[in-house]
Amino acid sequence: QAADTQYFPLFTYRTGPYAPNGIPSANGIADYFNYVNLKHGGVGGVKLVWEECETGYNTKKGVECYERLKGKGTTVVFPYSTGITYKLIPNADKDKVSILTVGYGRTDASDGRVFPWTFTTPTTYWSQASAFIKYIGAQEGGMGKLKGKKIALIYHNSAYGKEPIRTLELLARKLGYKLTLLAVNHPGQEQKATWLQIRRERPDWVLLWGWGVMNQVAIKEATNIGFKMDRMIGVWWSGAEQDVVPTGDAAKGYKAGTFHAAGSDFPLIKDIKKVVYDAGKGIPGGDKYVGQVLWNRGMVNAIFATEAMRAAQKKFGVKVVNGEQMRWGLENLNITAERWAELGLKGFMQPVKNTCADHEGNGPVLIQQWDGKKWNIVSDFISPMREVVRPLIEKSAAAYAKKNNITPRKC
Amino acid sequence: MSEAAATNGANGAAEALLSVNNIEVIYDHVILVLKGVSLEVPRGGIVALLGANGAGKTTTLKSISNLLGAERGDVTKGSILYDGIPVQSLDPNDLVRRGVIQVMEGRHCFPHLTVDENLLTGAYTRRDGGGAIRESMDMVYEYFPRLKERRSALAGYISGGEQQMCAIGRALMSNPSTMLLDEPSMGLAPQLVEEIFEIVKRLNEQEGVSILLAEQNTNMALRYADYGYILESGRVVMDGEAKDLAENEDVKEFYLGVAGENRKSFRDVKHYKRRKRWLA
Amino acid sequence: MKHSERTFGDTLLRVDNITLRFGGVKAITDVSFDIHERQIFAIIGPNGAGKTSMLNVINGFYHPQEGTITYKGNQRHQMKPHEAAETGIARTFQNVALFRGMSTLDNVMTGRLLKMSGPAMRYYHRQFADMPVINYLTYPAMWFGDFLLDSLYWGPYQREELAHRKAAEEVIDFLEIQSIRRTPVGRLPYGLQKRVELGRALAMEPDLLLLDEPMAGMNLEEKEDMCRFVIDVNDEFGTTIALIEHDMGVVMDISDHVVVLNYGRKIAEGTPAEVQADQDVIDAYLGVAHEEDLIEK
Amino acid sequence: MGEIWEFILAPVLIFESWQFGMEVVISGLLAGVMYSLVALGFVLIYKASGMFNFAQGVLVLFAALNLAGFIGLGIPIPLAILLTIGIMILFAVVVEYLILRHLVNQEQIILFMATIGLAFFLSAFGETIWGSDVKKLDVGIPQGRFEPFGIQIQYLELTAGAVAAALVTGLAIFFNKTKIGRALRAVADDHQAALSVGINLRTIWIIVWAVSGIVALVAGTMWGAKSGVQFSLSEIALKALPVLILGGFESIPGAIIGGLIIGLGEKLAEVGWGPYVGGAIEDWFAYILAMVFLVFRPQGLFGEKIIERV
Amino acid sequence: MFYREAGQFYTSYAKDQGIFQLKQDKFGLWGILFIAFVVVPVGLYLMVQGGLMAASTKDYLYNSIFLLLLVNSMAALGLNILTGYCGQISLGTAAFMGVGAFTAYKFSTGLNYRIQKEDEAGELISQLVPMLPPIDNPILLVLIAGLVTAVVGVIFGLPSLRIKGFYLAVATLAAQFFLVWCFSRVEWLYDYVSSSTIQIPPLKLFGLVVTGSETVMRDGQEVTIYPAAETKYLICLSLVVFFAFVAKNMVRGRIGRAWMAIRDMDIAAQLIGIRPLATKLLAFAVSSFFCGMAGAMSLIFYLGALEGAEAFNINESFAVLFMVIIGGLGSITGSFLGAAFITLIPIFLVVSLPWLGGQFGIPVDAAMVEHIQFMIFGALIIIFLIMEPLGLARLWQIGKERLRQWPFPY
Ligand SMILES: Nc1ncnc2c1ncn2[C@@H]1O[C@H](COP(=O)(O)OP(=O)(O)OP(=O)(O)O)[C@@H](O)[C@H]1O
Ligand SMILES: Nc1ncnc2c1ncn2[C@@H]1O[C@H](COP(=O)(O)OP(=O)(O)OP(=O)(O)O)[C@@H](O)[C@H]1O
Ligand SMILES: [Mg+2]
Ligand SMILES: [Mg+2]
Repeated sequence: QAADTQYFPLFTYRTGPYAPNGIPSANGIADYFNYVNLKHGGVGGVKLVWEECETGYNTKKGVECYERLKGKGTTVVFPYSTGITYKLIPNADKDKVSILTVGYGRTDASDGRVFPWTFTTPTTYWSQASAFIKYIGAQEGGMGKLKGKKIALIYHNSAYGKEPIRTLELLARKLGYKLTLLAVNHPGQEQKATWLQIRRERPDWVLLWGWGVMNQVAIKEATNIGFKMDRMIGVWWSGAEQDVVPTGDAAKGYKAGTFHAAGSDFPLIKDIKKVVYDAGKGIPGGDKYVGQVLWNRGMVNAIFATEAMRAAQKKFGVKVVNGEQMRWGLENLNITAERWAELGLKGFMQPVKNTCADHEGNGPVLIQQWDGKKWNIVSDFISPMREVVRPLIEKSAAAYAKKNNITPRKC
Repeated sequence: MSEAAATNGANGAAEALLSVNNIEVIYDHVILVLKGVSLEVPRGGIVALLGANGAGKTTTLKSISNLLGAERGDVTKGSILYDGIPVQSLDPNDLVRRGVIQVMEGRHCFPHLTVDENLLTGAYTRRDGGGAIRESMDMVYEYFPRLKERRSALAGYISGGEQQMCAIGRALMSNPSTMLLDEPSMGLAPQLVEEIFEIVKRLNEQEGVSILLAEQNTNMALRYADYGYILESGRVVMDGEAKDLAENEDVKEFYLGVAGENRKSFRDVKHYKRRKRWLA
Repeated sequence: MKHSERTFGDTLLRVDNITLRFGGVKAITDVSFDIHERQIFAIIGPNGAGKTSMLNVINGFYHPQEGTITYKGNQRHQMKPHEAAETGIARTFQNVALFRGMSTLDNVMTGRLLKMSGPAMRYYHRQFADMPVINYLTYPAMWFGDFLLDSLYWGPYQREELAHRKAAEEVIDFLEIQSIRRTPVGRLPYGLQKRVELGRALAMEPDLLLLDEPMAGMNLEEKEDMCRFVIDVNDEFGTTIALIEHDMGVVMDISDHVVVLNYGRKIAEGTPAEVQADQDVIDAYLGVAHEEDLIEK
Repeated sequence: MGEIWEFILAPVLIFESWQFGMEVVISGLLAGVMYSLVALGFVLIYKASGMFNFAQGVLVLFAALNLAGFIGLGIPIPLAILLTIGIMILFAVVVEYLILRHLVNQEQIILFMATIGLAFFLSAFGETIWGSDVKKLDVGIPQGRFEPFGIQIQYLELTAGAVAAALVTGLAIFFNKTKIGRALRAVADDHQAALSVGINLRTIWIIVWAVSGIVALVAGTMWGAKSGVQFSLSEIALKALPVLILGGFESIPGAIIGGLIIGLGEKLAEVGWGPYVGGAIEDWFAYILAMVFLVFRPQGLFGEKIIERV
Repeated sequence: MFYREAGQFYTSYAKDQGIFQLKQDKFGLWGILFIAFVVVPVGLYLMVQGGLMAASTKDYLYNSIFLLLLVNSMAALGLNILTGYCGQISLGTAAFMGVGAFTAYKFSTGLNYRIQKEDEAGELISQLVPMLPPIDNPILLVLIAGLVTAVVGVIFGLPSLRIKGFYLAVATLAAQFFLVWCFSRVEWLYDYVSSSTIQIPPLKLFGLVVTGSETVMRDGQEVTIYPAAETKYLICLSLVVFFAFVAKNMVRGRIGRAWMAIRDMDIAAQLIGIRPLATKLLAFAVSSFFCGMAGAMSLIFYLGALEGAEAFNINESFAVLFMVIIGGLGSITGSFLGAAFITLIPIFLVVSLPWLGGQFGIPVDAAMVEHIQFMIFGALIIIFLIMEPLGLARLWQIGKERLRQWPFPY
C-alpha cells in the first residue's frame, strides 16, 4: 500500500443471475474513480485504487471478499447486496470499516446512534415506500382519495423484497387503502399465478419490488393482462434499462422510483465519457453503460465515497484517510446544491446531508417513466413521510440495540 | 467334432482365429489379476477354459471382447489378435459386427425390456432385414420353449434359468461367427445343460462358429471341446487336447471327480483341508 | 445309504396349498409339503418351475394369494421379510445378493445384526419387557442408550461388538474364507461370493436355512466343499436346510427329502431314490441322458 | 368452521367466477407445457444412459445464448437457428468424446456428478463468449393475447403448447418405433451388456445429446421470448424437476402429462391458497404434489417399473 | 518402504477392530490433529506477533477459510451418512442446515413469541415474550439445533420408504423448498423482523466472547472485547473432530452396517432382518443431526447474521452433495477431502488467477476470473471423476496402496 493511494474494494457481480444489473452498477463506481484519477489526479492528491471482487450476489462469497480485502487499507465497503450488508454490519466497528449502502441494505441502520458505521445515504426503502404512496395520493388527487383504493405490492421473496411491507402496512392503516401482498420467488421467471391474482383483485396501482429477471417478466405479464403501465411503479432497483429493454414495447409507460436524474445529459457524465472512454482508458465494452440508470447510481455511490474522503482529509489534515476518519467523513457528508453543480451535476440530485443520528441523509425520491427509448423524470422531488418512517426506524434500531447489548451513542 | 479343428488347435498359430498373447490385466490400477495368459482359438474350434473360482476366466473373456474398460480393468501387457487385428483398437461394437459375441457371466439381461425385446437387441447389429431376424428368433424359441412362454414378460421378473436362456438366446440372435461363452450352463436344469452343449456343437459343426467356453461343468466342457486350457490364479497352468486333459490325473482329481461306479458320494467327501488354490 | 437312517424332529414348516400368481402368470399352484426339523430338504424342478418363488413365499418376500404357511407351529399371515428373519429364517440368493460395497467380514457381521440388540436393550428385555406401563418410557430410553454407546464405541457396546466379531470369525473360519476378510465382496469371483453369502446366512444362526442354488457356477472341488459345509451345518448345529439345486448328484447325495415342481405344481415328492425313479420327473426334468448316468450308478 | 372450509376449498372457490377459474386452468396448463419442454430434455438423456443430466438447465441457457447471440450479430433468424443446431450437435460430439465415453458403466450418481461439472463449465463458457447482459430473443413468435369468452390466452403459450405437442409426438415416434428406441432402453439398463450385444454407445449418446440439445434450444427459445436470455434461464430446470418425477424419468409423454398436472396444480394452489399463507407457495407445492404421486407410484406416472426381485 | 503393514500383527479382535489398521495411519491422524489444534493457532499467532503476517490475513484464514471448511465438513459428514452410507440421495441438506440455524437462533433468544395489542389510539403495539430463558452457550445451542433438525429430518425422511434413487433426490427438494419458504414466511422463526434476517445475539463460552461484543470497564476505561477468531475456530474444530469420531464409530458398528446393507441391496437387507424404514429414518435423523449442527455453526461462528432463504438456498444443497461425491461416498475421510476441494479450489483459483494472468501480462478482471474459475472447477470435477469415480478418498487409498507396494510394483 503506497503512502499516497486510497484503497477501495469493490464487491461486484458481473456473473450469475443478477449480472445484468451488477455490471453497470460496478462500472459506474469504477469509471468515476478512474475519472477522478485521470482528471484530478485523485482526491486531494491521493490516487484512488480499487480492486474488484466477484460475489455473484452470494453472501458467502461476499464475506470471503470482505475478509480477504479488508486488511488492504479498506475504509469503506459498498456491499451491493442486502445479504452481505446484514452480515457485515456486526463486524463494522471491530474492523473500523464503514458500510455505505446507497439506496439499499438495512433500513433501520440509518439510525446512526445504534449503527455508527453504517450509512444508508441518501435514502431508504421505507422512505421510498412512503414517497410512492405520496405520489399515488397526488395522482389520485389528494391523500384523502386513497381511502378504499387497492394497491398491490409484488415483491421479490427475500429480505430485500420485504423491506417496504411494514411501512406500506402502517400507511394502509393510516390512509385506508387496501394492500395486497404478492411474493415472487427467485428467480421469478414464472409469475402466471401472481398476475392472475392481479386480474382477480384489479388493483388501482401495482408496486413492483423486483430484482433481476423478475422485473422483465413482471412488466411483460402486466402488459399481457392489459394492466395500465403508468399505474405500475417499480422500486429503484426495478427501474433500469436492463429491466425494460428486453421486454420490447411492453414497458412503455412503466414508472419507477429513483433518487437521481436519468440520462447522460450532465457535464460530469459527458466529461467522464470524454476523459475515460474517448481516451481509451475505460473498461472494455463499458461505454454503452455510461449514463444508464444503474451506472449513474454507481457513480453517485462513488461520489459519496470521494466526498466523504475529501471532508475527512480536510478535517483531519491527512492525505490518506483511515477507517475512523472515513467514517467521520461519511457522517458529516454534506453535498449541497452548489457542490452538485460544482461536480458538474446540477439538478442531478437533491442536497444530501448526514448527521450523527441520521445516516439516511433524507434524500427525496423521484419518479421516472420509460418512454420506450429512455427514462424520463416525470415528478418533482418527493420528500418521504419522515414523520412516519423515522419513528419506525428508531424503534427497530432500538430493538436491535437491546438484543445485541449495544448502548446507543448520544447525539 | 471335426478332426481338422482339433489338430489345428493342437499344433498352432497358422489357423488361429483368436490369439491371446501373454496378457496381463490390472483392475483399478492396483489389482493384478491375469499374469501372462496366452491362448488360441482356431477357426472353427471349440476351446474350453477351465479353472477354479477367481482363476481369471471371466477376465480373460472380457479382455477379448474388450469390455474390461467398463470395469476399470486394463490390459497392461501382451496383445490380443482377432483375425489378425489387435482387439484393443476395436470398439466392442466393432467386434460384434465382426461376429464376436460374448455371453456374459451372471445373466446380464436388460431387466426393463421384455424377453422379446431382449432378443431383438441381440440382433441390433444385423443388417439382413426383419425376416431373417424373425427366423432367428423362432429358432431361439425352438431351442428354449420355456422362454417362448414368457416372451412378453419383463426380463427382470423371469426366473434365473430363464434369464440365462435369454442371455444365450440374445447372443445367438446376432448370428455370430465366434462366441465367447462364460458359464453358459450355470443355473440351468440338467436337461437344458445338455441341450446348450448340443446347440454349441451344432453351431460349431453346421455354421462353423468358433467357440471359447469358460465352464465349471468340466465334464461337459471337456466332452464337447477340442482343446482346453486350465487357468489358475491368473496363469495358464496346463493345456492340451480335451481328451488328454480328461485323462489327466490332476484334472480328474480336482475337476472331474470319478465317474461311474466308484464315484464318491458328496456326503462322504472327507473334510480335509485342501490346498486352497484359488486363494493363492 | 447312510442318510436313510437319519431321524428328524417335528414339522418345522408346513406349506399348505400355496398358490401364487403374478397377474396372469401362475408361478405356484396349490403346492403343499412339510419340512421337518434337522432335515435337508431339496426342491428341484425345471427352470421357471417356481422354486425360487417358493423360497420367496417362505421368507415373506412374496405373499401367496391362497394357502397358508405354518412355521414353528404358528400359522402366519402377510409377514414382512424382516419378520421372517427375526423368527430364524435365513437364506442365500440365486443371483448373489451381497452388499457389494462392504468387505467380507462386514457382510458376515450384518448377519449378526439381529443378535446385536445392544446391552441396554437386553437389560430392558430382562427387566421391563412385561411391564407395559413403563414401556413407553424405557424402551426409547434403552434404545437411545444403546445408540449412544454405539456412537461412542465404548464399554459394553465394544464388548458386545467383539463378542459378535468372534462369532463372525468362527463362521469365516468354518467356511475357510479368512484370507478375503477385508476384500470388498464386489471384487470377489462368483464362487467365493456364494460362499460369503452362505457365511452371512450362517452368521444369523438360523433355524431354517434356505439355499437357492448354492453350488451354481462351481467346479467339482468347490461343490464338494460346499456340500461339506451344508452337511456340517446340518449335523453340528442341527439347522434345517431347504435347498434348490440343479446338480442332481448333489441333490441325490445330500438331501433327505425331495420335492419336485414343474410349472408351479408339485409333481413328485419323496426320498431322492423315489424321486429319481419317477417317470414324470425324468420326463419333465432329468432328461434321458441323465437317466443313463443315474442308472449306471 | 366456515373459515376452515373456505381455506380448504379455496382452489375450488376460484371458480365462483367461471371465467377466472378457466383462466387459471388454462394458464396453469400452458405454463405446465412450458415446463414440459425443459423436462423433455432430461427425459431423453435419462432414457439413453440412466444419466440424470443436471446440465439440462444450463443447456437451455447455452442454446438460447447462442441463438440470441447469432441474431444479435445480425445473422438472419433461420440461419441463426441452423447455426445453433450445428453448435448443439457439435457440443454433443464433444461431450461424448471428452466425458461420456470415459464413464461407461459407472454408477448413476457418478454420471450425475459429471453433468454437474459440465454445468459449471458450460454456463461460464457461454457467458464468456456472449457476455452476461440480458439479451432479447425474438424469433417471431406472436406476442399478445386473445380473449374468447373473456378468457385471456397468450399467443406465446399457445405456440409453446403446439410446439411441445409436435415435439412429443415426433420424439415418441422416433424413440418408440425404431430400433434406436429399444437400444436406448437397453443402454439405460446395463451399459456393459449393451456393449456386449454390439450397441454403439457412442453413437447413441451423440444422437441423444444432440436431440436433447435441440429440445433445449426449443425450450430456450420459448422461455427466452418470455423473459429474455440471461443466466436465470438455467434455473428453470428446477421447475422442470417435479414434472420429471411425476411423469417418470423415462417417459416422453410423461413429461407432457406431468407438466400439465404440475402446472395446473401449482397455479390452483397459488391462486387459491397462496393469499392465505403469504404466497409464493408454487415452488414447494409442485414438489409436494409430485411427491404425493410418487408415494403411490414410486416410478412416476409413466416411468419404468422398479423391478424388485431376488 | 516406510509404509508397510509388515510386522504389525494383532492378537486381539479389539485391536483389529480399531479405526486404523496401520501404525503409520494412527500417527498420521494424531499428527493432523496436533497440527490443527496446536500448530495452526500457535503458529499463526506467532507469525502475526513476529510481523510475518498481517493480523487481517490471519482473520481471513480463520473467518473465511477454516471456519467455512469446518462448517462444510460437518455438513458433508452429515450428508455422507445419508447418501454415502445409507444410499439415500438428498438435495435438502441446506434446508436442514437452515433448520439448525433457526433453531439455534430461536433458543438463543429464548423462543420468543409475539403479543399484539391495539392501544387507545389504534396503533398496534407488539411485544416479544420469551418462553424460555435464552441460552448463551454456543455448544449447547449447536447440540439443540442438531436434535431439533433430526426430528425434522425424520419427518422428511418418511417418503424414502417408497421412493428411491433420483426420484427420492428430487422429492427431497420438496423439503428444501418448503423449509426455505418457511424461513421467509413463518415470522415466528425470525422474531418478526421485517426483513426475515436473523442475527445471533452475543454468546459466551467459559467466559470467552464468542459472538457479538462485550464492553467492560478496565482501568477505568471502557474497553470493547471482540470475539477472537481462534476461539471460534477451536470450538468448531473440537465439535467437528468429536462428531467425526462419533460418525466413524457409527459407520463401523452395527448401525453403519445396517445402513450400508440397505444402501447396497435393500431387499437382501430386509431378508436378513433389517427393518428398512427404521434404518432409513435413523440415517435421516443422524444425518440431519449433523446438518443441523452445521447450520447452527454456520450461523453462530461463520456468518453471524443471515437471511434464511438466501443462506440455505438450493445451491448450498448441491454444494454439499458435490463435496460428498467428489470426496467419496461412504467415506468419513472423503467428507473432509470433498469439503476441502469444493471450498478451497474456488478460493484458490480466485486468488491465483489474477496473479497468474499478471505473470503472462494478461489482465484478468473479476468477471473473467469468475468465469475461468467456473470452467476450471467444472473441468476438474469431470477429470477427477474420470480418474477415480469413487472420489478423492479412493484416490488417497490407492495412493497408499501404491506406497505400500513401493518400490516393488505389484
Ligand atoms: N472389477 C473388479 N475389480 C477388482 N478385482 C476384480 C474385478 N473383477 C474380478 N476381479 C478379481 O479378478 C480375479 C479373477 O476374477 P474372474 O471373475 O475373472 O474369475 P473367474 O475365473 O471368472 O471366476 P468364476 O469362476 O468365479 O467366475 C478374482 O480374484 C477377482 O477378485
Ligand atoms: N415378481 C415376479 N413377477 C412376475 N413373474 C414372476 C415373478 N417372480 C417369478 N415370476 C415367474 O414365476 C415363474 C417361476 O419363477 P422362479 O424364479 O420361481 O423359477 P425357478 O424355479 O426358481 O427357476 P430357475 O431354476 O430358473 O431359477 C417364472 O416363470 C417367472 O417368470
Ligand atoms: Mg467368471
Ligand atoms: Mg430360481
